[in-house]
Amino acid sequence: MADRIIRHSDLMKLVDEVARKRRIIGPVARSVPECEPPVRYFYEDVERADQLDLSFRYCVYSPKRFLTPPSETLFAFDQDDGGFVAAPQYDRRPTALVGVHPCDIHAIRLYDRVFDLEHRDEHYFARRGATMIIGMDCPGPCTDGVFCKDMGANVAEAGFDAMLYPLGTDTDGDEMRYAVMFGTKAGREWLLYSRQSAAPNADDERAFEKYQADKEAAFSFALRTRREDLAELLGRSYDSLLWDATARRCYSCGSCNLSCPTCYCFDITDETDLASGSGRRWREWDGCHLPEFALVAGDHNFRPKAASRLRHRIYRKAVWIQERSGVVGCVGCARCDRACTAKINSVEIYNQLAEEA
Amino acid sequence: MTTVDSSEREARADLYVPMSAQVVDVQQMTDLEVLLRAAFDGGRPLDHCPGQFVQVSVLGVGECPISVCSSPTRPDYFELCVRRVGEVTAHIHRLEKGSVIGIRGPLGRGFDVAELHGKDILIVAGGLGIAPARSLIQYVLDERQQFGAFHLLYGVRSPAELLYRDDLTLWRESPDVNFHVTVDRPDEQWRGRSGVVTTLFRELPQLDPTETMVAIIGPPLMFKFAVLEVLARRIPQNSIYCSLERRMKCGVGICGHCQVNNVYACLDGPVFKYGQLKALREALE
Amino acid sequence: MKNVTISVKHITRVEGHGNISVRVEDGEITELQLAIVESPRFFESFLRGRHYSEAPHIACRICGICSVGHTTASVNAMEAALAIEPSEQTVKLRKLIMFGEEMQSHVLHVLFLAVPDFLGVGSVLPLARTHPDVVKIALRLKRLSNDICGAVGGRHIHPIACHVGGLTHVPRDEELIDLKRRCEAARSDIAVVAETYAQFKIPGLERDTEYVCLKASDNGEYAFCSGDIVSTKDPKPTNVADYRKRIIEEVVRHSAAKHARSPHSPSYAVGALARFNNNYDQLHLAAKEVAEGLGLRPVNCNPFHNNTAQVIELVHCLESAIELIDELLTRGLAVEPLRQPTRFGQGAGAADVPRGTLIHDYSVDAKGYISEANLIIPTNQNLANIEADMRAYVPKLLESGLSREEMTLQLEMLVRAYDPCISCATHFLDVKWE
Amino acid sequence: MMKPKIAIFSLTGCEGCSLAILELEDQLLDILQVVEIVNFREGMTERGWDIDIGFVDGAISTPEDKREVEELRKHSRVLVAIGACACLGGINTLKNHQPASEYRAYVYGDKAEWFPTMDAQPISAVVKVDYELPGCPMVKEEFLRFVKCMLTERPFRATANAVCVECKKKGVLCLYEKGIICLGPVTRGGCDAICPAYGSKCEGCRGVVSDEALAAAGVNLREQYDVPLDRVLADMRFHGAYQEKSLP
Ligand SMILES: Cc1cc2nc3c(=O)[nH]c(=O)nc-3n(C[C@H](O)[C@H](O)[C@H](O)COP(=O)(O)OP(=O)(O)OC[C@H]3O[C@@H](n4cnc5c(N)ncnc54)[C@H](O)[C@@H]3O)c2cc1C
Ligand code: SF4
Ligand code: SF4
Ligand code: SF4
Repeated sequence: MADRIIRHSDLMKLVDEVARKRRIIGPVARSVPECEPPVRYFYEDVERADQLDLSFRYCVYSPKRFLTPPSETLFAFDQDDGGFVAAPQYDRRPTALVGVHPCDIHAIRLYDRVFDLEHRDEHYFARRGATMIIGMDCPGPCTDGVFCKDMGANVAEAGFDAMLYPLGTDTDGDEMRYAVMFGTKAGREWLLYSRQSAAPNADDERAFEKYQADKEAAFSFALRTRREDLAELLGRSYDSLLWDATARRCYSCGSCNLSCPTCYCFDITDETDLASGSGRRWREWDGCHLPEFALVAGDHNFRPKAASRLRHRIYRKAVWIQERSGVVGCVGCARCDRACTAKINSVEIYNQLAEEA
Repeated sequence: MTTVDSSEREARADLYVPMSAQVVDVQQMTDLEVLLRAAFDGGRPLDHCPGQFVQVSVLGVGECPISVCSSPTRPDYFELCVRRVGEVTAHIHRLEKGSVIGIRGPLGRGFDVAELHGKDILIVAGGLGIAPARSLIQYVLDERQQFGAFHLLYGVRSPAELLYRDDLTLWRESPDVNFHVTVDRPDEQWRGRSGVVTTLFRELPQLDPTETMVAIIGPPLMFKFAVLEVLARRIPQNSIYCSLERRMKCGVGICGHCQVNNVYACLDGPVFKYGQLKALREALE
Repeated sequence: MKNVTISVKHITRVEGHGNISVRVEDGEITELQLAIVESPRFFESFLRGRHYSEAPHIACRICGICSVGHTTASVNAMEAALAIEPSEQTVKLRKLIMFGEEMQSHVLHVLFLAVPDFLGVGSVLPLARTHPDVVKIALRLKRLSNDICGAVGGRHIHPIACHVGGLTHVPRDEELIDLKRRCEAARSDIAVVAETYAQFKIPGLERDTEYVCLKASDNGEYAFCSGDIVSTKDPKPTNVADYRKRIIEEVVRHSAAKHARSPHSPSYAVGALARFNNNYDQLHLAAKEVAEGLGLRPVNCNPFHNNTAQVIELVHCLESAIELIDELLTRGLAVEPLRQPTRFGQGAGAADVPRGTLIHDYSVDAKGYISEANLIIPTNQNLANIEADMRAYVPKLLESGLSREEMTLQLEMLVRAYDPCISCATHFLDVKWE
Repeated sequence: MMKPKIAIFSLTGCEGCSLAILELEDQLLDILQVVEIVNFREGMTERGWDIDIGFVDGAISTPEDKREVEELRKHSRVLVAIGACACLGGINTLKNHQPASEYRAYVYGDKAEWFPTMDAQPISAVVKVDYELPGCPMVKEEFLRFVKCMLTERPFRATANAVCVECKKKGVLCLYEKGIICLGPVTRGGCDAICPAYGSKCEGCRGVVSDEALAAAGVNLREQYDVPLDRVLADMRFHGAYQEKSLP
């Protein structure tokens, strides 16, 4: 059962309303004449709803940079001979992420867990707490190569404030209508009392049911192994020759890590001003595929070879993160696969391992 | 009562902001190792467990994980033994009495002292491994009546690398510990034993496999050989402790650097049981 | 003074390595040279065999200071060779980046390299203490002009987005709005520069000189990005394709850079003063006002006034940039695909870069690889003229009874006034360690 | 602390790297507070020879360059190569792939003998270099970071990561998606991926990131892409990053 029904133009009005209080981040079309189709979508800051393009299929990168940015100051410090003062820095700008697909919502749910597993990372939660998430469901696979259904991430039941389901265009016009589900009180308050949205009638309910059924049919499995069996599969594959065979192509460029919505490893660095003793400590995205990720003083590298790093990433995504956090560690968005200029493909890896086994 | 303004409160609550501590004593132990004694302002104890570590900050340079090498039974201060190997450790070596450092922690999982109570204890330390071992050694000695027999084996490559020389004299003379030390490559002055640390196992009496707990702390190769000696004496895998070093940044199980297969050295360790490590293919490679 | 020898190894505050040597015996100049001692760089040679698309990115590496200028001349030439008609948006953005280029180069030259002479110090560094406001203005103006280049090309030194056939990037509206605001704010900075400059005593040296530059045929703009070759001695425009009719290059022994002459004069000058002298009518009104204030009128034949012309062009570029940004904001920008060659052949193209008319000439083979390249560099074109000026100046200096040091400084200033870019002119090194 | 004495020199190159220092407009005055510039021909008349840190841009391409850099080494406690030319030989090395007689005659005709030249080389081929700040031009932010490290007596480390890392951090659309063979995966980062960010492929101006990456490129370009290897090889030679005749 849908909670509300809303038309596109009304949704845009409501987003503009939100924009008065929050920064809006959502899919923006960028023209790329060399590509087919000649457009790619990116999550970007916008000022008005009409800058968004909610008809987007997928965004090249996930919205993770708005929750844990590529680089962020942890704290600023001042020091003199007598000691130091450190002031942690938090970004609490009210924000709304609009148009987040189920896979990325799952990834954010993972972050919500891992940044608060044994220790709570206030820098993440400062942003997260100030962020409203308006999801956008996918009626079908957004692009080739995704395996979100395998990872159970093509549907999101929670992790959003409100979720939009594009039911299709009106019978009388050409305007998109969305069914809406509330995920939180904030989402409910945003929509419920606005005159722009309506309670669903019987037709709407039927349309929503049909939407769900069509969606179910539109997604297929890409892996030969069920997600539940990946742990077992990988358990048997630690010594497979596939790691070396595949990794001879690996540049160790880290594109897979950095474009992955569930990767959250980081490095920490200090920086001081030229003249004074003040400065800052900041963190930035890191990745387990990068050559020096496990390097320590004395030049010992605990994962010196691309093959060991590739294996580590795959195990982490498929098994280890979930073991620890209880939330699936890969959402099947295939961004890693698309980002890899060596065309190393995780679906292929899983399937080849399954074949070997 | 002092009032704490909001930014200070935030700083205290923040995972990444170090607390300031004062260096109250500095002792250059060898060319490479310095022993710092530090204390928090107002005498607050570190409240650690033997085997735990802290993240030491030199602001503007960086942070690095260092084991606490003194025992929590001596709560007025805590000690750090730091080998100069790189950027942060080089700056730690420049600290003087009165310098202020940043401390986060205690972090990680140390030795389960409750489990050790009432048991015979064997500690095998190689090289810099004596640093984390020392907090346990001191603990056992300070709480001597809680433990059964106490054996301590320590090996280094050359006499010049011996750490805690004052302690060594103390331990050698103490009736509380059966202490043996060896060097791989003796020099002219060296009067003690020579050979790798595993040769010291000959000095041990028969160990009771059900009543003995073992801690082996040192470089991976030494660990491998020592563990064989211990297993040969039928000590169960879960009675053997060791400590892992990995690259660490956050120290609290988020940044990913110290992961060893599916465990985090900073959170699930650095002290592990051998039984647990055995399953970790990356741990002993 | 009857016998004087002046030898300056590595003239400072010019781009690249150049030496001056003058010998006067019995009041007669027996030797006078501006030797260009940079390493020869062979760009023309190694452009051959490279893909046509690389030409601007290779050519810009001739010189860090005028890399935008080389890029522009290079794309012009290559598009002529490949019969590519750039889009209107491309043309406008290229104009904008060239305004940035002219401004940054002139700021650098007038305020960092030349002004210390007028204030009697060795570099801009001591000025940071004595004239901090001037230095701050200089830095601000330089930053602004670099940022104009950056917004279009990605960076000022070796711009990235400028390619044969168009640009791979367009500035965002917010960037343009911000630049415009800063340009407007810079008006007062430039006014200070002009006022400061007005106080300097410009040495007097008038010598009948031919001034060569581009002149826009089409829309009558003050020419930087395109145009025909004209001169004060021969105002009839010559198409750039026929540049060899107007510019005759030859190799001389004391210079890794070639020298040039025209059909009308054994030497000629290019650069800001040349453009001022030929294109005065097209100057922005605001720039004309400043010219009046500084007392400069075409045709002026004092080479030291090249600096004055640069100050005037600074105003012109700033005002024109503001107008152009408005235009761009109104029409809106979007990334366009690079336009593709419609043939492979030979073509020449030019730009009037800060130091003068720069011509690139390429031939491209049927597979798209460069088979011939010829580059005519402004500094090369000026070298013979600088020597001629020195020849005229030395007797005057001797008459005025200056010390050897003062005479040396005057000659260095003369060379610097041309703002020679010796890297561009090509190289060969002569190092003596005193 | 004493102000370190800094000198900036140019050999065969475009002097863009020296200029890049002047383009640190916002920090220039601060830098001048903490260092003393004793020799910088492009910007000043004074010349001093007691040098703590000597920066050199440009490649070695004449016997004179070689002599000069040897002198510089003697006078500088720390010698730093700045820019692709000094670190890799740079664009100048393009001529190395042609016979000398040919490239000389093409520019100077029968007068070629007047102008001595030799194959272009990075300065590390002639003298010991303490640090390298590659790039065409040098990345001025990296220069600033380097100066800070020197002032605070910290070792300077260049990133071991490929350009792709910074490209992804910036959220740039990978050029491979446009069918362009970008050199990012084999090139040392530190440039903030400025070329991909402005829509152009990485030209490799910071040098090859590692032998492993290079080996992977060899495999991928042969097995995964349908591209003429000569073209890629030519690209990799653009800044002298890779001089071999074929890919590994
Ligand atoms: C749990 C634990 C306890 C340790 N206890 C001690 C001790 O008691 N005494 C001692 O001298 N050393 C100890 N080490 C090792 C010590 O942390 C490293 O020698 C130190 O981090 C090197 O830092 P650096 O900046 O001097 O070296 P650099 O090579 O300059 O390293 C730069 C950064 O890399 C990381 N790094 C490099 N090596 C290591 C490493 N081995 N472990 C973790 N991170 C590393 C750090 O983040 C460091 O800041 C311990 C390490 C761990 C993990
Ligand atoms: S993106 Fe591909 S080439 Fe790059 S590190 Fe990941 S697996 Fe390796
Ligand atoms: S591992 Fe790959 S498919 Fe899985 S979430 Fe990350 S980018 Fe997406
Ligand atoms: S554009 Fe180039 S640098 Fe950026 S990710 Fe792609 S290959 Fe790497």
